[in-house]
Amino acid sequence: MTLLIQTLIQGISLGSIYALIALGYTMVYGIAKMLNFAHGDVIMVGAYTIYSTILLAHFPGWLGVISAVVFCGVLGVVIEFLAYKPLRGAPSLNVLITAIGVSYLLQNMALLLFGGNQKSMLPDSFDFPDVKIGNTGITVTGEVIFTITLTVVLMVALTLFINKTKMGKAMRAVSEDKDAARLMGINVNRTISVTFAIGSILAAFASLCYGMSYAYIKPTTGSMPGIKAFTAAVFGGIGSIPGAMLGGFVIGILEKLSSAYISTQFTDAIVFGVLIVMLVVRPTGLLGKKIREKV
Amino acid sequence: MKKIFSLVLAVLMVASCAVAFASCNGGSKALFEKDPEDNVIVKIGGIGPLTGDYASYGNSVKNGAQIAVDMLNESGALKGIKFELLFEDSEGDGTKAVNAFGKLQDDGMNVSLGGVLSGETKNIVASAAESGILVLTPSASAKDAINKDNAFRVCFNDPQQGLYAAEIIKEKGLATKIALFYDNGNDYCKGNADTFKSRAAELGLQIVTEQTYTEGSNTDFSTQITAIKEAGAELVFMPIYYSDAAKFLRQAVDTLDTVFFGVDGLDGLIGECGTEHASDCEDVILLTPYFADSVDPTVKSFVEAYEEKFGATPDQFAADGYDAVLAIAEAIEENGFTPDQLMEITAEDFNKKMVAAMTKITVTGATGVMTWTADGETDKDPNVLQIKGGEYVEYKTADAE
Amino acid sequence: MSDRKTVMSVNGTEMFSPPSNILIPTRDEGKKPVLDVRGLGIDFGGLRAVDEFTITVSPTEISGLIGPNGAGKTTVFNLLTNVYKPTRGAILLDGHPTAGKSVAQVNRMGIARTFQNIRLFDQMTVLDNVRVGMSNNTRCNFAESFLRLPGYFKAEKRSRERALELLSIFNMESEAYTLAGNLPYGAQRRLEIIRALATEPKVLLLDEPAAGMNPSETHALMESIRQIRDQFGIAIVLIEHDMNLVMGVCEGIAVLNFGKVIAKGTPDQIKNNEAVIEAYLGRQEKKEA
Amino acid sequence: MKKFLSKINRRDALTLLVLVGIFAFFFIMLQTGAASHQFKNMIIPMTYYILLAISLNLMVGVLGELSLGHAGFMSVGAYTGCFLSVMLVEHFPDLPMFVYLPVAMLCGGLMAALFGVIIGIPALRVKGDYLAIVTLAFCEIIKTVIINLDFLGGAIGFDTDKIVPDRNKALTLLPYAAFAVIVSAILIMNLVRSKHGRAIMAVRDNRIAAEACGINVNFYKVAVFGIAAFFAGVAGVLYGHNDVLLKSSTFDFNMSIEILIMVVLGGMGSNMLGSVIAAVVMTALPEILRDFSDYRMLIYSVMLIVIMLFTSAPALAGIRERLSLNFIKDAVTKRIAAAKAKKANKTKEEQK
Repeated sequence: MTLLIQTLIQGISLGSIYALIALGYTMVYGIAKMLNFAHGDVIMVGAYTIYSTILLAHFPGWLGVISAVVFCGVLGVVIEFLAYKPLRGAPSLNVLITAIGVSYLLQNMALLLFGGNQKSMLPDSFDFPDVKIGNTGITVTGEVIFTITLTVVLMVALTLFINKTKMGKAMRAVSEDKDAARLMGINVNRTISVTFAIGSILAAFASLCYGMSYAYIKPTTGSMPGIKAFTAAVFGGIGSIPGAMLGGFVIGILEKLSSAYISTQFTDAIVFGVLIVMLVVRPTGLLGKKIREKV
Repeated sequence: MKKIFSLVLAVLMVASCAVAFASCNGGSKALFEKDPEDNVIVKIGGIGPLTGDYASYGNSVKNGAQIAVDMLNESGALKGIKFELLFEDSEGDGTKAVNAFGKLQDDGMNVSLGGVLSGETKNIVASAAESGILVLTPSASAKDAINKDNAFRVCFNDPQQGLYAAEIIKEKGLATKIALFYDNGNDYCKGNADTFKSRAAELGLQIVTEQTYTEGSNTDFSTQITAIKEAGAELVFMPIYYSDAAKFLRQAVDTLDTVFFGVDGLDGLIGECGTEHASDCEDVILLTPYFADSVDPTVKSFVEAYEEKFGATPDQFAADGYDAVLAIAEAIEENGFTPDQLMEITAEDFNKKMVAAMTKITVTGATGVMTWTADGETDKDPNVLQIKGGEYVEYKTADAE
Repeated sequence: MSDRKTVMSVNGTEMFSPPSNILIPTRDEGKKPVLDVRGLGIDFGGLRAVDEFTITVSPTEISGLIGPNGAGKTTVFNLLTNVYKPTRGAILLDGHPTAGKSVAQVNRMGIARTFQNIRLFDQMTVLDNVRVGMSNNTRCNFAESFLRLPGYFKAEKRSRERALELLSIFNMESEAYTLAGNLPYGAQRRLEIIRALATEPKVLLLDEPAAGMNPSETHALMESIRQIRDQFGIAIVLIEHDMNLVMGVCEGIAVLNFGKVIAKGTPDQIKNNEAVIEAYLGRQEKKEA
Repeated sequence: MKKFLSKINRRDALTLLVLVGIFAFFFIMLQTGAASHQFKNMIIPMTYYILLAISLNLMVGVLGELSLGHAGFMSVGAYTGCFLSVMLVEHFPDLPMFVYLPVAMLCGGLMAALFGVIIGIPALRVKGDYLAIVTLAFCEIIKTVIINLDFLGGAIGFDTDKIVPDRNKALTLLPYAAFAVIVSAILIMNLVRSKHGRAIMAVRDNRIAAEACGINVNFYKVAVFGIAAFFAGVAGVLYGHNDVLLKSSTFDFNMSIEILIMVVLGGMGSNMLGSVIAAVVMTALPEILRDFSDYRMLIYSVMLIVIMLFTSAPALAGIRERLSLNFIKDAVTKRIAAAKAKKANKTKEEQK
């Protein structure tokens, strides 16, 4: 029982990180209808920004995090402007390849700037005290609590933003029908830019959580969480924001459960196997819109 | 539009073929070239992952080898002979490593440093068999990575270390209940773990749990840690690289109060944990022929030069790269090649003589005093070290203290 | 319309009671209906999108399906082609039930259709579009295709010739090698019909064939529709809003409103049917009030 | 000859011509010893990448289903074929290569095709980007499973060293590789230009209309997965025989992406020439860039982005048109169309 609860908590924590990243994938997909494969590498950029501001330039912690958030947000907009905007209207696969090019570019730039050795991302001052729950023998690390709390706060904020603000409404409108939104006087380009910025900002927060839990970063740090989060976004139904959150948690918990109870060797195979089965049963993900083709 | 692009591509293709074609007609007749000061240049060709997931290993080897080349050239140990290091990126992929090997051959490589990883080295060794060029890999540890006569290695092979580790644990009475923890998708880790397992069984050590991870899931070890705790292990044997070990320890030290025991992949752990997480690696025991804090003069001068040039402490890979170059220089000296001889020698002769010299030489390098057997394996003593207060010290059992 | 008289049909099928108001052109007298639809219905959620839809179509009849927007006309076509699985009722094609068959199988049984929003294979040539329609009538297995055995050349030659022949009937052979997506609108509509004909159907369903056409084009289309019936000897069911076309070409008409057939009959009968006028124009009293 | 040529599509003829040209060039370079070592080592990889690109184009360009798991099929083929070859070589040391290598290719291809069909079945329900994820997931599963199969070498890798003698491996393998690639290309192009190929493209362009034309969409989807996987498997066998060590981690997502880049750059669709050329160029490009040492991959990624922007940005259509000698293209298309129309008229008249 202790093991189960411990595993679940770990799964939620891992799932939180996936969910934060998956939100970026899903929002961009919902609005720009493209798979932004460079999104995983934005996490890596965020991590290196935190690393260089806090550990190299000795900024105070909060300032380092803010600068990472700002830098990632700007980076997201810049990438969109330089690499994706010119391709609006081009076949989606071509945009996908460009995104992969951007991903390579970010990785190799980080490699040139910081070298291939992994770096410890945060100073020890970022350690939070562990919490022991009664006499159950369950220990929850401070990082896990922080990660889950941050994720919940961000998700609530995002949900409010999307449902309550004018820009949020514009985003929903653009994702429904770009042309109709344009006719209604919505600035589509700006809306897409904002979406990229928000996705990247979430990625920056994800990189903070990642660094707190796993400490070490290197130029390829973003790719595997990126793919897992992408999987999570699809699992939940790509384009659906609650879906991405749910998908992230499900994948995280699934991963932890299968490695705890079945096999650490086959964890990936099990997670991906469940994904395939799930997609066969529900071809548009857990919360994805069922698209009925009009004949 | 497709057609246009095809056109552009076609032009590129012709250009690429032309480049490939041109590069083969450029070489001069002699095996060696001379620099403006009339020194004969021996070109050492290294290959390793300089980009991608394993970039740190490749860069370490490259830098270590560069230090050796610089030192040899400065000291003028070999009269009239200078060394040049050529290093190509393999991205950690066997096929690309073979391409890189071809590129180095075209650039007039005289001795090969093989590859950094085992898989790529095996491909390079197969590719090198045709010309018979001496291949001395710094760090490819898989048993059959050097399965040809002209291939040697600086590091231990995987089975050797697993074997030693089991014996030392038994000998020093470190533990009887052991947990294994390693990267199941990595040949180095798997090779070590496998021999450790069989040797441990022979010695009556009990493996209580075997926890693995893969490259794709090497960030979150919480389930493995929980399982090790549940199994009641007294010692965790982790034949993994320091980068993963640092991550593992970061998560494990709070939960596990076991002994942590590793092999030479753990060297570099102190630097990895840095000042931020120095306590993570406290008391870790490792089996390694090299450690950066050694008082040995060879090691000291290497570490100093490396730190000065690259601003980082050299790890095991760097030391292996350094030693490989030293061994090559030693082999040239063993043959007593003079610059004039070198300018006349044929490639075939040179390669044969270099390979033959390998089993005769003794090299004192950063990883110890080495000799080689005909099957390419090195013979050197591992040190049993423990990390204490952010430094490596020789391991002493509690009784000895 | 003088070549046709209205008769009560005597239906030999024992499964169903004979319908009371089938219109059979003189030339089809004594022949069994090619399409026999009984009590067809489908629910979307709680909504009865189509209910109690019953018609019969004789082998060379041109019939029309009309009704206000949202009446369920296209849904009927989707039911006839098994795109939607009917909740109730049965469809008999030449006496064979189509229940449980896939869309493709229904096509092979003999029902071909066009689409309200044109669905061509845009990236393929006009000729290839037609040849796709002929897929099931072209004998050429995988081995023959992979290895270009004699069977392949024979099949290719036959299908090319047949496709060109079909195109030439509609004066489109000069466009044979144009990409379908690049055709003008009217030509795309025509191509859809040709492609449907290429599947060698017994019943051709045309979904708003005249949509977006000007009066002269519509007139030409009317001629084509008759020509198709005469030349191919098949039954045609069309959905259309253009009353000139419907009244001009159809021999029998069914009027659909809110998923139910409110009237059936000859064009003249439909023109004067109170219920139809009401459905289209609203209740007379209201209008006067 | 003229009659023969008239029976094959002009584009296919050009593709074949280019393929034969490429292989002739390779062969001459190897035979005369004119090839640089680097180039020599790239030859076999180029051939299997050509095959991979063509087969992926069949799936992505002709069927219109995005696959991110092509490397998975390749690994199935590689492991099956190499396992068989190793067995054959061990038990029948005298068996000549022209017996066991084709057998290995065939079996590797068939096993991959089997997996292709298995993964094609979810494709019946799952569409678009969701399907891309299914293929990716499948590729990851294969990778994980093979790592844990000890008889296939597990993490240490499967040793294929003894199958092909080391000496001049490229020259030894080239005839087999050339044969495999040319035959595969012919088979694939033949398929595309048949009624089956038209049916497959119809599924791509408009699934609903294809169904309404009596085409069994499900059958064709599964069939194309099987066929494309077969050829990917054959390419995998070539890969395994050229390398000396098979590691399942090689066949990952990144490798699938590499192949996809070739297909997209070469232009998707029924014309395979683009895929062939892109495969050669994209295999050579990182090698040519070696002279930039540390900046190599950076330059590669920038080039990739710039090429994509240049070839597909709608805003640059005008510039592309001006640069691309479009008038020649137009003239050629018009002439072809005119010739065909004339021929069509003639047949019509003959019939009359």
